[in-house]
Amino acid sequence: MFAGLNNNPVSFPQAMPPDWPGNAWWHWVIFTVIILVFFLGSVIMFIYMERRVLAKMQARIGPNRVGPFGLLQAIADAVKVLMKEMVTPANADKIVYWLAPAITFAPVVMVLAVVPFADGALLADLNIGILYVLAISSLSSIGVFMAGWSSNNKYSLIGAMRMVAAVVSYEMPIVLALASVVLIAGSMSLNDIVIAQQSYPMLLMQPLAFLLMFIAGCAEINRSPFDLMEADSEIVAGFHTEYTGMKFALFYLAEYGEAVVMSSVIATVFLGGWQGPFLWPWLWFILKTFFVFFLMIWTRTTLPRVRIDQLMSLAWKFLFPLALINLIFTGIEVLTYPDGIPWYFIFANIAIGAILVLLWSRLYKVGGGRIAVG
Amino acid sequence: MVNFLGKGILKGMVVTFTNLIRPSPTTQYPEQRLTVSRRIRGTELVWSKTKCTGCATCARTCPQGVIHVVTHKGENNNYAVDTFEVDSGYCIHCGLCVEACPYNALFMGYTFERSKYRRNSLVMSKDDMAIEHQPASGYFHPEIAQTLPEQELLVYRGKKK
Amino acid sequence: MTTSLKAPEVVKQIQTRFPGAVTEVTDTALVVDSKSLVDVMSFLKDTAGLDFNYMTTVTAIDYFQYFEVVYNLVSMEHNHSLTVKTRVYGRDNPKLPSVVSLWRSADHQEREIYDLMGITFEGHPNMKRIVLWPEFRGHPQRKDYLK
Amino acid sequence: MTLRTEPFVLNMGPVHPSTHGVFRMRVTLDGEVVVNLEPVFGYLHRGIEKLAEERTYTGIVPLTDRLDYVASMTNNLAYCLAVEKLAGIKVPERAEYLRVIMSELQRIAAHLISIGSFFNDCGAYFTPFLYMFRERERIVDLLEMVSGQRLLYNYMRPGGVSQDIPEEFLPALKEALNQMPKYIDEYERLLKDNEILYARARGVGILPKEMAISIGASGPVLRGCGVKWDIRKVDPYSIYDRFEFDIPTGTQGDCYDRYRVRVEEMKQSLRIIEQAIKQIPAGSIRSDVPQLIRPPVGEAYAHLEAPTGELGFYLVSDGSIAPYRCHIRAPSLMNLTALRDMIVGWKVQDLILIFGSFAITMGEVDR
Repeated sequence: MFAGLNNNPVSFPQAMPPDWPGNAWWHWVIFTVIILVFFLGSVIMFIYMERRVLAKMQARIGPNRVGPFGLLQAIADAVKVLMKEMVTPANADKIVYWLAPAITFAPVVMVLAVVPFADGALLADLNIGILYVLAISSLSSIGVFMAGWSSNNKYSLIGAMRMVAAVVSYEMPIVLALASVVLIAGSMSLNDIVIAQQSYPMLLMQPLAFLLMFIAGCAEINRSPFDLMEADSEIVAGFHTEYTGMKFALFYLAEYGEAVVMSSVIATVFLGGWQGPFLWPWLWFILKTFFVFFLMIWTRTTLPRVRIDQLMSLAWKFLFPLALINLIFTGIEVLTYPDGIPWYFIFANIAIGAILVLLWSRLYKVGGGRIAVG
Repeated sequence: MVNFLGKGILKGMVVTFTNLIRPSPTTQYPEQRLTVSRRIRGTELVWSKTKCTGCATCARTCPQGVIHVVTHKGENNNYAVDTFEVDSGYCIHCGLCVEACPYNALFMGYTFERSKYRRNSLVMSKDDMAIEHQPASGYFHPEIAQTLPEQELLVYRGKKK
Repeated sequence: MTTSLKAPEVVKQIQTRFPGAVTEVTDTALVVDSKSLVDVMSFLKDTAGLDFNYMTTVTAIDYFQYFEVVYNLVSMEHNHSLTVKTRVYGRDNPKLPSVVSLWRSADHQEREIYDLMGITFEGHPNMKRIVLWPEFRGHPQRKDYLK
Repeated sequence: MTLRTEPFVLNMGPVHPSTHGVFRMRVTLDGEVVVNLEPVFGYLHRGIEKLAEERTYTGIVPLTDRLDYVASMTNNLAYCLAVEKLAGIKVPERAEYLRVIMSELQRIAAHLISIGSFFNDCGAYFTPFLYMFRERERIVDLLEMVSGQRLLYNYMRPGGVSQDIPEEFLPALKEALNQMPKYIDEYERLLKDNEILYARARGVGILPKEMAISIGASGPVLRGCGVKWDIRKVDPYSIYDRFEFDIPTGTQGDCYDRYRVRVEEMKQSLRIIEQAIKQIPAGSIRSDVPQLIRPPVGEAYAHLEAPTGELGFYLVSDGSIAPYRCHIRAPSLMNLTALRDMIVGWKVQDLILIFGSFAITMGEVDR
């Protein structure tokens, strides 16, 4: 059924085989189901993993009461939250308030349409896959802004404003970091990018792009240390302060869904997606996704939150120039070796990354930032 | 060593990772219990009927004024205690009454789990506090403290003492 | 060791500048007439050799006939301290000059005295109740409150 | 075209995740920038000063526990010092040492909470906070062993301490002292050099030296500004003149300096305890004090270096069994005087951070 599942050695880069069933109606149905199952399953597992790993890192134990090892904790929470009363603030903009969770949630699932679980095992093999990911994933910020605005709460508004500012700024480094990968792979289709990583993952060839993508990705999906929009110690719960019950659950789901999506995109683009020895391809993909998410949990445990102006300056003064320079270097490499970059450029790229980070560390100033108030 | 942006962050991340591997000091409360201090000032007072003379020193010492003592003249020209009540809802467990009791008739409780459904059932009568029914703590009573098990300390966790 | 200055010696210095300002002297404390309070205080703060630049406490005591307001002054430079008292008579609307202009540490404490004792400090920038709510009637720290 | 904007008022608290209790700040914001701030106190006002006028001198000790509830031992000690000064009570040698050990242990425990909640206000999602609670647990265990409770110890009495330490206390304390430096080291590695913490806390919320003295700031807030003023050194109460320790000071008085001062103070406290364990004599722990103390008519002001700053008790006696007036100089309240000056011009996030760096406890501010 799936020609690619045999994991045959493929030439580089290669379009889908002619018998790929991408146009058959049952393909759409099956993959919609697979994506939904994968999405919900990994969200539940992500919530569980986040709570357990976070707890262990914080010298606690974490949820261990519901089910074996507390595995069913997320489900128990979901049941609880669904039974809650739905409260709509009196002065809220009702329609927008009700629409916001759905608008936040829907784009998150949509991104997974182009992420391959195995060779050729994806819903739609778009040849503009990366562009699609970038375009759709930033849509959910509209929902967040609607939520913040319509709740008629000052904390929500501050959180939503921060969110929009962050997403707009961090699109730029993400695009540039992914562009350098696209240059090397020679295709925007995620499946082709994975195939291009057959001999070594893109992480080795583009270490700096991975770093930038990881940092910017954390900011894009508002994970710590960039979780300004729901900074719990400052603005209570940010944009979803006024949400309860089912609507809150959707936001929660969307938040972790974004983490799933971002982890799977990073795993696909930089860690070689479903490529890997011995195990099934889909298992490799899932393992890599969880590994990326583990890195996110790890940073969340360790780091304090940055300030909003520092968030901006990090994007524009640190990530953006580095991504641009990295893109230029990659372009030169690709132009010099149009038939594939030799493996020893791995070391060159790591060196370039290290030198750039060291250089920018000198230029980048931290601290201070008082604004004179008249 | 070269200084670069993120060095401190990496150092911190090593610390959190070591904690991921290290066993946690948490105790799972209802199943696992730590032995509390021998001098714990537990839930409410424990009262010894035989030792109490009804002098009401405890009632005068209590900063909250929650001890209520009523006596009448007994056979041997002493006080016979009619009522000895403590409103444990107002008790702050400061232990000053135990400290003040000249006849060693008052003790702090050794347990620490107590809750009631009604507020007036928090008022403890003589029988509720009788030393025959309640374990007493070693607060200001070294002779009781010797009989109690030693407190489990976090500093000795995972170590042979 | 913070030495507490002998009040009579300080009084001698004050008397030369402000005769009649000090009404009563004990070993460690001096009582200043409330009219010349700010003058004496700024003298204590700015005179070389005294330099009371740090005020630890302001508090008030209700003696029924009068309120006694106690200022505890410390000099960080010379490491000595002095207690200055002043008295304000009358229970209806007692008034005292504020020393916030000299030491900002009096800010919250004078508000607290106003709140709980009912002494108004004139010249205080923000003379409002601090721990009780604005609609509260009465001043609970007074001895005759609830009597 | 200019965009027409207007500031808006945000009530932070009294129920807010990081106001350290029930504190309210009426903040006027221009976007993210704070343009005005008005602190509102009093949500935890219990009238302890008034309550003290109706209790016996010994009966006030449990009340003082409830001032700065993360540092009960030092509160007890400050009050007992005032009563002893008022009534002229001598304290036995062993009790003095026990008092020093307990109050220094308490200082470490309180600083651990201060630093932990400061990091929590930075947004370091509970990690440092829980690490520090783990170490505080070790200390609280010891204090529980001595006093029987874990938060409100009620251990000191006028004229000494309530009970002698059990025999298993000193070995456990030595074990804890062995372990503490390792853990303090761990916190240093965790966040001391963190770039994000630098960016957030360095140069943020600067309290100038002159203003700090003028507002009567004390404790780590004052020492963070570079003023070497520690009651333990400048006016040694109890037996602090027998110990060797340094006063750590900051340089410019920003949030980072206040955090550093607290960490260094913990190390100094460990030094004091080590010396005290070596010197502690045997003997009685409480001088012969009557049940109902009747001090002579007079007044006394005693102060000490509590974890938050200079905690003072001003007692006036009329010769009866209860004080005529008991005034408490709360360091947290004094430290908050310059809150507006320090916060205006910073952003909402800095507001939380600067406020957190004071490490106030509302029980002490409102009393």
